Amino acid sequence: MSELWQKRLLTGLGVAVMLLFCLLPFGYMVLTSFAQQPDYLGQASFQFTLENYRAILTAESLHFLEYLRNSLIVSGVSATLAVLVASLAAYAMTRLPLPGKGLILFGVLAVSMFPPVSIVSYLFQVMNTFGLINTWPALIFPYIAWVLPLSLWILVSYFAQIPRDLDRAALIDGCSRWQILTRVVLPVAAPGIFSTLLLAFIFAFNEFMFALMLTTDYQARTIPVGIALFQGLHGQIPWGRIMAASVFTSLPVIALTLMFQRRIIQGLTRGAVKG
Amino acid sequence: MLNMLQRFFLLIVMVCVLAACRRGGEPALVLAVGGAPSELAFWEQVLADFSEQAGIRAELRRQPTDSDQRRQGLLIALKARQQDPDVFLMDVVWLSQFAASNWLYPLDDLAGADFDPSVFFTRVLNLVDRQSGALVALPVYIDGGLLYYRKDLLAEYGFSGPPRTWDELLEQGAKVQAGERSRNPGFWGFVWQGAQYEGLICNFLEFAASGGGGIYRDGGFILSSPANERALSLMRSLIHEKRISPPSTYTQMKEEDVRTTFQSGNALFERNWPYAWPLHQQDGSPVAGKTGIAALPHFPDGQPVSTLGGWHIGVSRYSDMPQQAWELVKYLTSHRVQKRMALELGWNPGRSDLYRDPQVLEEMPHFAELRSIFSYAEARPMLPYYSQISAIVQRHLNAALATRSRPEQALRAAQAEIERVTARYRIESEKSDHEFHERHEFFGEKN
Amino acid sequence: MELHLENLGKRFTTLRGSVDAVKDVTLTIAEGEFFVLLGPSGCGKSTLLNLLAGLEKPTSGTIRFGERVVAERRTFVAPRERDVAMVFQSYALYPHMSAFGNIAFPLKVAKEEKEKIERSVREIAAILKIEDFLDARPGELSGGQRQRVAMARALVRKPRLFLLDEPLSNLDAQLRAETRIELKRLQQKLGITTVYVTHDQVEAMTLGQRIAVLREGRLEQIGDADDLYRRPQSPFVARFVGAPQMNLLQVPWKREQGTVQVRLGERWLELPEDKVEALVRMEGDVCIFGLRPEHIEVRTESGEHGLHGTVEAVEPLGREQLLHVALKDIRLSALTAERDFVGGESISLRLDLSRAHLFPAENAS
Amino acid sequence: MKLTHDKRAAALFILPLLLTVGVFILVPVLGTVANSFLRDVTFLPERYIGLANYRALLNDGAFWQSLRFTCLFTLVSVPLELIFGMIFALILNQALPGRGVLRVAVLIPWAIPAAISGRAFELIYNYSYGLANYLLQNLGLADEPVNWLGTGWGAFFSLVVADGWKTTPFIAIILLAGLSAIPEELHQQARVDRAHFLQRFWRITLPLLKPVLVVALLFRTVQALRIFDVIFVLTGGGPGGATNALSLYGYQYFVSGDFGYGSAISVVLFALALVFALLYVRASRFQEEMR
Repeated sequence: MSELWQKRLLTGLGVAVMLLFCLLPFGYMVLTSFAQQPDYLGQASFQFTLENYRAILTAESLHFLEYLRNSLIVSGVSATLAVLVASLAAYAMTRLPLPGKGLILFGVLAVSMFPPVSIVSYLFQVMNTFGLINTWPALIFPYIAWVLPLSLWILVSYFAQIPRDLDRAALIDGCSRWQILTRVVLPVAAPGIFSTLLLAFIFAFNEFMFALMLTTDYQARTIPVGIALFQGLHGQIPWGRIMAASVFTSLPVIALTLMFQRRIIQGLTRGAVKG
Repeated sequence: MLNMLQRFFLLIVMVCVLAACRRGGEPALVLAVGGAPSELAFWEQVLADFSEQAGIRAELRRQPTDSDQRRQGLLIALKARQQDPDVFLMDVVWLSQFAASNWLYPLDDLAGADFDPSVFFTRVLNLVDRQSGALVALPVYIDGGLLYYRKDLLAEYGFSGPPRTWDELLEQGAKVQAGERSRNPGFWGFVWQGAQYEGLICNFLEFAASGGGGIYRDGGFILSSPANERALSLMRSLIHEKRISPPSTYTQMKEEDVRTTFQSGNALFERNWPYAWPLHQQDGSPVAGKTGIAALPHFPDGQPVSTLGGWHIGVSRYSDMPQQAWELVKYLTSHRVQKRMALELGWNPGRSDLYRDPQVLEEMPHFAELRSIFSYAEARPMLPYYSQISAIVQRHLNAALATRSRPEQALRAAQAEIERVTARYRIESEKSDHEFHERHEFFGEKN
Repeated sequence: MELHLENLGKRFTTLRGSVDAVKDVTLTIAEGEFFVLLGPSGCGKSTLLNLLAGLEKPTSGTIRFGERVVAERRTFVAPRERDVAMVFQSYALYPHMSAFGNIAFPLKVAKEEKEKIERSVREIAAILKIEDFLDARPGELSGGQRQRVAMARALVRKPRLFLLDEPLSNLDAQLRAETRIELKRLQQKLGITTVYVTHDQVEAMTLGQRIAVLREGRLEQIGDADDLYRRPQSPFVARFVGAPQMNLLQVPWKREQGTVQVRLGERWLELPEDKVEALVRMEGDVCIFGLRPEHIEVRTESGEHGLHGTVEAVEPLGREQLLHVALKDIRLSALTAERDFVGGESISLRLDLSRAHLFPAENAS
Repeated sequence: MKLTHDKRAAALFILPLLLTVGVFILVPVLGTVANSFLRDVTFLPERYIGLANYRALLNDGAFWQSLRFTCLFTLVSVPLELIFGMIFALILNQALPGRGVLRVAVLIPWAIPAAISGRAFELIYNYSYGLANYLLQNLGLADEPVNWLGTGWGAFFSLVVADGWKTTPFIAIILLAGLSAIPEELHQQARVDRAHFLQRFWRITLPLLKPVLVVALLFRTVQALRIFDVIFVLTGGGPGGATNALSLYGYQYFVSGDFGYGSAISVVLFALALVFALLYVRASRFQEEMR
């Protein structure tokens, strides 16, 4: 068998496994979101309904759209700021005279290994002191710190790959360090920056413990906690609504992926880091 | 680019400042409650009515449903000596800890002469709401374990009524299950809560105490006892030998799994809390009109037992407006609001007088039976470190149900682990334990 | 603008210890001069260039641009305030910008007006003949084109000082030769003071008005091409400049009857009088004797003055041949166009001793 | 922002990082470490007790069980995720038709918050009407429904799958970004050299991907050690404590008001993660590559 065919076969197999693995549970979630009862795979039969979507989009008591708004704002702002802060730091670590770079890099990673549950009560007190409980900043600041280590590590490994001569050229061309970062390094590292941004966004988007403790209602609460609130006192789980909410929630992320995708293909990589 | 980023930073700072400003304003009472949106909507309405009537601004702090998460939210605020929340609902098993931590305002200090505690279930009040002699909470909503059964099926297979003993339950369950399986391969004789969570303790306590067993008595743990061993062996054989309870009992069976199994017509008996009743009876339910409730079965030498559950209301020690908070507590435990809660949410009020209210009985006929069942209520150990004990017992009981260990082995191990783990807490809490027992016996007898 | 470097030093400190990349360099570069820094890799020439550019800060000494001190102990002027331009060996083009964007970048950073930028870029592009691919990204350009874009980016601002760090080393031989000529013409036309770093002595000789040879961070010699070729002041320069390499041998010498003689092989050769002075100042009885291969005549038959040897290897260089000849215990290379020799042949050599260079033995510098 | 000296620039550039991480993570972490030396229980007077919490941990069978589970889970799930993540990334990096759709498909699982995907898997593993048993029975692989979470190993692998569903895409996208930075010329060169594509993968792709791979490995390990949401929802630590991860064990103490003991568990978890991280960093010599 020729190599081409081996490769095609492997790829085809891989695509099939990948799609099955990723989409089967999601497809099940979509199906459940349209079902009246979640037990349609048992003896009951599947009954189609749009009621779940209607409920999450219109029922005021669910506050779904508010949770979604909070999540998008909080995650978006914290991911952007985190990537910015991480870019600055990664630049300093790869280019500037900085004592103890490795120590900082590792230290930042190390402190972030702590289980969130053990630091949430401290954060509560800090946020309360500043009167920030149940506001977006109460989540934005911890989230920045929360996604920073990941962003930093990824960006350091990207920035290290960018030739140092580019910086020197930019310095000679009259740039300040800040300009080098914003006008040369960040654009050159764009594919890396975008995936970092996306990862940071989703990281923040998924966070549960801080959101649970630092917000008290729909004015600032995010989707994961919001959806957890769908549950009734005795654990009644409205499966249809939860699944409808999750499916709906994944839309912005799908949109983001598509955007990010276009940017990558746009050919930033074409000549990158070769010249 | 630079300008854009600078503006962005500025925006963030402004948002923070604005957010901080928004916090200001006149102080308001804060009530912390968790639950589903419909439940929270109920509380919101009640609070609005209260604000209007009493002229005190009151806000709702929405907590999730998960009881661990609710407790953590309160713990953090109370440990930080927050003024808010002023009033909160507590699961019955937290009461000792909250009281021992000195977080609860003694209600006797706030109550005027017009307050009459006798309208509440006295047994409940004495078992849990009085801590070290002081009234620290009031029952808003009480729960107890019940046996739900299919009237139609029992009649069809020639049984005159629900089982009184576990043996009867085994017999009826096995016979009906065997018969029903031909029509419905997913049919089970008895469904109950066996997953590794608090509900397992409640179920175990009912099995155990109905034959003289228990977890804690007279200042000591009595887990490793023949009565408990008999109870645990029974629970285990329901799944593995008699096979009238599904294998998923010890993995996923919590309240809702149990309820939906029964409600979709797939079980003869169900152990659950009263909340399931209105749901079983609602329109479109396959078991509507075919369901009965009874006290749980017992061993021949015992009594039916129902684990006491429910939520109690208290005032924070750190509240900046305790007198207003008391007004809210009074309002929420008033006849009117409790009646509304019973009718709108189907919850069982902490006031006993409502179980005789004609209007309530008309809508909720099962309340008549509940009243007697609550009088069998057995509390879980009222110790400040109960949750540590619970975690240990859950783990070992669940291991026994999963056949990862033998019942006597599991109970012995649990007992030993409890002794060791709780030694750290008991050193200084012995005194309060002692007081508690005196109290317990005193009020217990009085009841 | 004149460039003054006084006692310039740069020490890099790493975990493994410190290295002096540049040691005590003092020199002046004249306004409009094409100045070349020549040396093998690691000699500190690039560091010196970076010090001029402001990419590194000197550890000691002073750099002055005209009257203005740009680097001293307490003063340090950042690159962008020095008005210098630089072309890098890797070209360092910004991969995310078109050629036009690259060239326009320094002007944009300087916040020039849009029209002026456009005009300047077109102008310099015309000079460098790169108008046709201004829209292309660096990744789409050939090596030569990239090199031109890099030059254009450096020159578009009309800097006061133009620095080039081995800008031709990534080009193939032919292109390199062409670009060399072009570069020289361009520099003469624009008249910008230029410092050029290379390890290629041919480049240095053809381009530089003056050349500084660096060795281990120290200035070995400064002079024009002729100086370096004819009057190398150290064996290092002698070896480094000129191709093929000069023969350098450590030999005994003696004074006898008013003449000075050195021993090559078994023969004592008498040196012309003008070399005597150089030797008189040396201590010991051994010196380094240098003679370029082109100053050795190769003969087939043995003459009286000739040194006899055997051809060990032959390197054909086109018009000429380079012979590696073994004479008893020494080896010499000689350039000849006389006829084709083959390995193993016995020959005799005639040395033009008037072209000999003599250096003290175990030269410290 | 006028930066004349690089040292000042370095300080300014690193400052926001140190500030955010310092205030929002480092300080609370130090507080937790300090707390682990206290008897910090809500209903008892606070008191310094030295290493007593740690000594109690040594004798705590449940603690050892959760430590064992946590390590085992990490050692099994992370390599599996890494292999599949690598396969996904390699597929996604190819010029296939509809690769945009493929990328979205891979990212969807990750986009769904763990608190929710845990719920979805709860439904999937449902004994009587879950997808897993439905497929198993309808594909004729089993007659009886399987109680997925019923045995220690069943629960273990069910968790590995549920967790892997969410985290494999994370690895895939990090590796994908790394792959897109490998110059195509290298592959062409190797093709000219007649290297088989598997050889090309081993000889070229993998070594060049190493720095990114280390990042992915490092972060997944730390996350896996800290696993919480999925277990909290799916098994609650059962059956019989078989899947009681360290973080869940610590959480139980935090919610029950024993902050000192909970802190000690957190510190142990932290130390464990630190050991893993140090091993990776040492193995990869990441710092050297950074110069």
